[in-house]
Amino acid sequence: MGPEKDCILDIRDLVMRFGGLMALYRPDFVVMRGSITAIIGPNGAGKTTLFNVITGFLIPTEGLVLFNDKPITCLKPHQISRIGISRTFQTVEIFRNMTVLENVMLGFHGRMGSSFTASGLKAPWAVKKENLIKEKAEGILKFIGLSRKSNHAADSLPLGEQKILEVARALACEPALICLDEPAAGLNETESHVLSSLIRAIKEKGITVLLVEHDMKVVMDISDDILVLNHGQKIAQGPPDEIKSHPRVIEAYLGDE
Amino acid sequence: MRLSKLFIVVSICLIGSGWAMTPAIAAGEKEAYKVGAVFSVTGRASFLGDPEKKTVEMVAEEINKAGGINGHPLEVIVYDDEGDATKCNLAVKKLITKDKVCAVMGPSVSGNSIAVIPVVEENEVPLVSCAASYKIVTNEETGKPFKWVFKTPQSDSLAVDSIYTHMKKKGISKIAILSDTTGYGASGREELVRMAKDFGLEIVADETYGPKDTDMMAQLTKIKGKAPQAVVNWSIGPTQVTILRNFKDLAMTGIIFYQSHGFGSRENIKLAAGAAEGVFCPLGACNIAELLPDTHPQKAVAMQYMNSYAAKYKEPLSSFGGHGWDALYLVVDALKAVGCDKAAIRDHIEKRKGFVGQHGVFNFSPDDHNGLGNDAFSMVVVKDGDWALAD
Amino acid sequence: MEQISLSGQLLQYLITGITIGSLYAMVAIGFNIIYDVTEIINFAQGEFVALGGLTMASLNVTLGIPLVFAFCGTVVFVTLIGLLMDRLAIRPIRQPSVVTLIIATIAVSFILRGAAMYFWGKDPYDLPPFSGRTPINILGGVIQPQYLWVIAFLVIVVVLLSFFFDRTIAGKAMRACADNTDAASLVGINVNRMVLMSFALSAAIGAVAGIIITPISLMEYDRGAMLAVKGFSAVILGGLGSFPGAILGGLILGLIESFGAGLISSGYKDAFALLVLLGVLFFKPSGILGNVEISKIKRF
Amino acid sequence: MLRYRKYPVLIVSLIIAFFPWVAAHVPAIDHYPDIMIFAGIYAIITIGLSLLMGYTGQISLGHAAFYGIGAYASAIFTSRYGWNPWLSMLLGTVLTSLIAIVVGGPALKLKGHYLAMATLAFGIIVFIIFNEEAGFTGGPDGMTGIPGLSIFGFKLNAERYYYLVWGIALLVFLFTTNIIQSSAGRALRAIHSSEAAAMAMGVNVPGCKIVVFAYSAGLASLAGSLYAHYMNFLNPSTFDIFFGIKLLIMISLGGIHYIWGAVIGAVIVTFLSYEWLHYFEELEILVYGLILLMITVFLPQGLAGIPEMIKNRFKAAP
Repeated sequence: MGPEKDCILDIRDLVMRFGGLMALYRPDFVVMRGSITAIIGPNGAGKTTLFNVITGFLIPTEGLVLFNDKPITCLKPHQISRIGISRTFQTVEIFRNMTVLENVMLGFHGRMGSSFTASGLKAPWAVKKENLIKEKAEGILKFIGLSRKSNHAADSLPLGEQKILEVARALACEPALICLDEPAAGLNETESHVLSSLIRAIKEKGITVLLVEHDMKVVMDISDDILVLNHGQKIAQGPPDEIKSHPRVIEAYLGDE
Repeated sequence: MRLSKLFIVVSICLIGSGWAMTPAIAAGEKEAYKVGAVFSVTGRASFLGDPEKKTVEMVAEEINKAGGINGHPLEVIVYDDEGDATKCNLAVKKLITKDKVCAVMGPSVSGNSIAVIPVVEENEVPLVSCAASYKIVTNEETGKPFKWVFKTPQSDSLAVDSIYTHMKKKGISKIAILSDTTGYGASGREELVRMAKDFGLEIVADETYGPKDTDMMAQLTKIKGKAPQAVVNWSIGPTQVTILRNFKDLAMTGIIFYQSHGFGSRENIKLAAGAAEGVFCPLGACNIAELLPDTHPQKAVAMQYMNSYAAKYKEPLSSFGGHGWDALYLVVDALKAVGCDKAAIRDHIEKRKGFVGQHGVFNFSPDDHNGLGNDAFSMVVVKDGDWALAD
Repeated sequence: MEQISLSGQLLQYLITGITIGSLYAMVAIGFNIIYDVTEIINFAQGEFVALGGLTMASLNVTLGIPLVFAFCGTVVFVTLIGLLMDRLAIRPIRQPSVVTLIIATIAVSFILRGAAMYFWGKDPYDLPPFSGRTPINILGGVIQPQYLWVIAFLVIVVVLLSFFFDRTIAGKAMRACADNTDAASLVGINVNRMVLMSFALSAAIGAVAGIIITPISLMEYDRGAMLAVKGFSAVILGGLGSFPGAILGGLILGLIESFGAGLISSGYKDAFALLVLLGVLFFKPSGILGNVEISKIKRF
Repeated sequence: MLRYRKYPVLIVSLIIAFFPWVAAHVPAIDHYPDIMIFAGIYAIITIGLSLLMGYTGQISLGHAAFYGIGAYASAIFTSRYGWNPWLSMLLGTVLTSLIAIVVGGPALKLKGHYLAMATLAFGIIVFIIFNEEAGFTGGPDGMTGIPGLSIFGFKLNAERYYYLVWGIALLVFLFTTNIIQSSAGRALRAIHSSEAAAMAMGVNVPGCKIVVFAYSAGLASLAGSLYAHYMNFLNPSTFDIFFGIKLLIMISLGGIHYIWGAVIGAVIVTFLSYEWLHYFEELEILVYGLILLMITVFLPQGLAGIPEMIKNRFKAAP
């Protein structure tokens, strides 16, 4: 076993079955604190399923997910979010009925949202919290560079900015681990470049990043560690240079084409 | 900016609605006597309100054609409560405070009549209800009638009384009852259950069905299994016809079928397509005017009403229109005697004896604000597709 | 009078339940046809049934047109109403959501009910049964010939519909629309025309249901609301969008009502049916034969 | 959308406060305050319903049942057990909210048409119980003898009742608006937009839905109690499914995404059905249908959405 304190997420003996379909079969791995870890693999390899298990959207058939050495497999998604894992979605899931700023403000809900009664009565502490949330949300928008659009309707943004807004919202949960599901999908070259530097900046803030991505350029560029899945099983894990030349990875990708 | 806009909008609305509702006043006549009415012209209970409205409008026309009441034209204002208690409450209030009527007729349904008792008692306006429940004219706390409330329909207990008396005569002791889940069915059912003991009748089955149900085979089959000697059905609308057909299909021969007075329309006999033969039901005079002997006190008024209704509306009258007739003529009778003085109208009606109406001869008293006796119903039987007096 | 045995009673409940259930099933099929193509629950479906019965009464009884011609005339007339409904009320809606569409179809049902009251009045109408009123006795139970007609027409409708959906181009196109509207329009299917056709079809089925039930229960202008609620229950019970589900749901509903009224309490018979429905919704939300995966890709 | 607009609230409150005085001087509308009492009662329900349906995106066709449970709770506690009306009102509201939590738990897992059907079924079952349990509810004929309300020994007549109802409506309005403008309200709108994303952001989605459902049910119950003590009479047909649909009509006419709309819709539909549509007599239902259809086709955002629509029209114009 490596130094325990450096491991933020530990996946053990995980099995996920949908009826007769085996979506995940024991892809054991660990994510190091402060790293950028990428999960790659052909379509249907089980990447998003793995994300859904980690973030509590799916309950695994067998196995454990340990976050900071504590099992989280039985927690609900909102509880997992509150203990420090936040995520984005493969298909953009911004709140279209809100402004950009409100989207980010919602991210703070889990940690500092006030109750119905307190909100309804406009209790002084609720008002104070609300102002604090707004200040922090504006800070995050500045960090990701969307400040000038903070009062725009969220669904008026171009796709690239919507994806960045989703990242901003996930940051608002003040996570220790952020899971990004194909953040670069649908982005053009300039936009993915912006995204890459944004992910690096997030790492520099001390937040661990776990991402699923198809864009190999982005993956190879930013990752510290790469996990390769195929048919729900782990076929390789290692730093980018090693993965690039791994025979099973090449086989899996070519075989899939 | 926003403020001024709002005020403009609001004032336009107010002025607009004021304009639309300024009543046209006919000049050069004696002031009209205004009588209000709240009937369930549409909705669940339109079988009551619709003939009532048609009747009072026809009667008012006739009275005005004949020169009005002591020279005063009669103005009847009818509102539709659609069977809804809230609407009924508002309509009665409107009649009292806005239209300033001398008296109010209706409401058509018992529930709504009970609902507006507090309103007329507080405003001291006479109300002549067209609904049947005894609760309308009996304050359950004191056992006495409410001061300002009268009603023209026979209480359900009178109809039950006449059915049960008829059963005793036929030597029946084991019966089954059926009713629909509307207010009409439920209050009939309550009386049927309550009075059965007094007549020594055993109720072996007590079944209900919805007013829009398509079929009552299940209920009748259950009754068939209990083998009663007679069945009483208390409902209104198409179900009372459907149930007769189901009854016939199940070949429940040997069981005598009684319907409530709600069956009192020849249309029902026709719709039953033969299944109504031999069905008994208690009816008021206006349904069977031509069957009555010439000596019958109500023969004249009943014939006159029946003929003019058929002439004007080209449809057979239902017994419920008669309640409207009775209510309006009672009020007109009082107006003729005392004019538009609410308290005097109330006192006049309370003292009125021997008033010949469609549904009986009314004898009111301070203890009886309905004024009808056991003779208000005659038992009839369906014979060769028409009514016949039963023995 | 001869006593009726318990088995005779049970048989009678079964017969009654199946007959009424067949009616509910027919209304439910109407719901499903429109839902599959448009994802709209058409609360005016019950009005089609009432219109069918009333129109038939006018054509057959009042005008004396022979049964078969009056039948066809009625179906054509109600189908036209269905077409108009789509053109005038549903298609113009620009921002459909569940609530807007529920409101819109309720609005149409109000309009149809008001119009029916205007033309037919409030009295019930009768139709002579297709083949007399002599009841048939079987094992202590009684069957009106018209009951058999109700069941027969359910079978006919089902057979015709499966032929239509499996063998004709229009039917296949409609099924494609039901599976995936976007994909259907990509392969050149005129989705608007399919929506129109779905309204026509379910109006026609509603009219048939109205015609065959009127000789049993009479028909009046405001019968539709209750039938719509029962049909909607049957649809959800069986599984929204599933045709076998609609039939099964309708029959189950009819049987619960009939056995509930006969064996437990007639006042609570509707409540029993709805309690079973709630139970199914809570424990198997997609309905008895509904498909969870399909319900996920539907918008509503 | 999120600015706290003090002035409009103040102005409308003043209009409502002075309306009885104005109406008393205009003969044509001097009975309008009577109707406004009911409009106020309905507004209390529709405000909660707007939060549930417009903001959280959960359909309910069963709120007539909660309205009825509140009304009957008040009526039964006071007239059969002789409890204090205010206490009965409070107990009724708590009881109704508890029932809503029990029903909402499983029901709110459903979506769209399924949720609509579940709430509709619940509404019909409760209606049947009102009808059948005549021992408690008086059956279809209804129950009488429900006492009116009084404050410090002053009996509330119609005029005072007007101020009571609208005062409560104003408080409810402010409370609900505050919720919407805070993080809790944001969470509700998030649920409407994407449940998955809301969960991922730490929103307890099932919990929030149940709380809102219970809150709106409690408001309906409160309105029911106010109705019962004002009418001194109840019968089941007041609480049938048609009323549930009417509530739906109120909020969509007013504009489902605006709390303002809920109030406007309640007032307009109340006047339509109790006053203005009388002129059409038999054809009332047809006119109702036409109005509704016009709204869904031409004003999908409802009346409260008109300003927004005009703004967008101007923006769209070159």
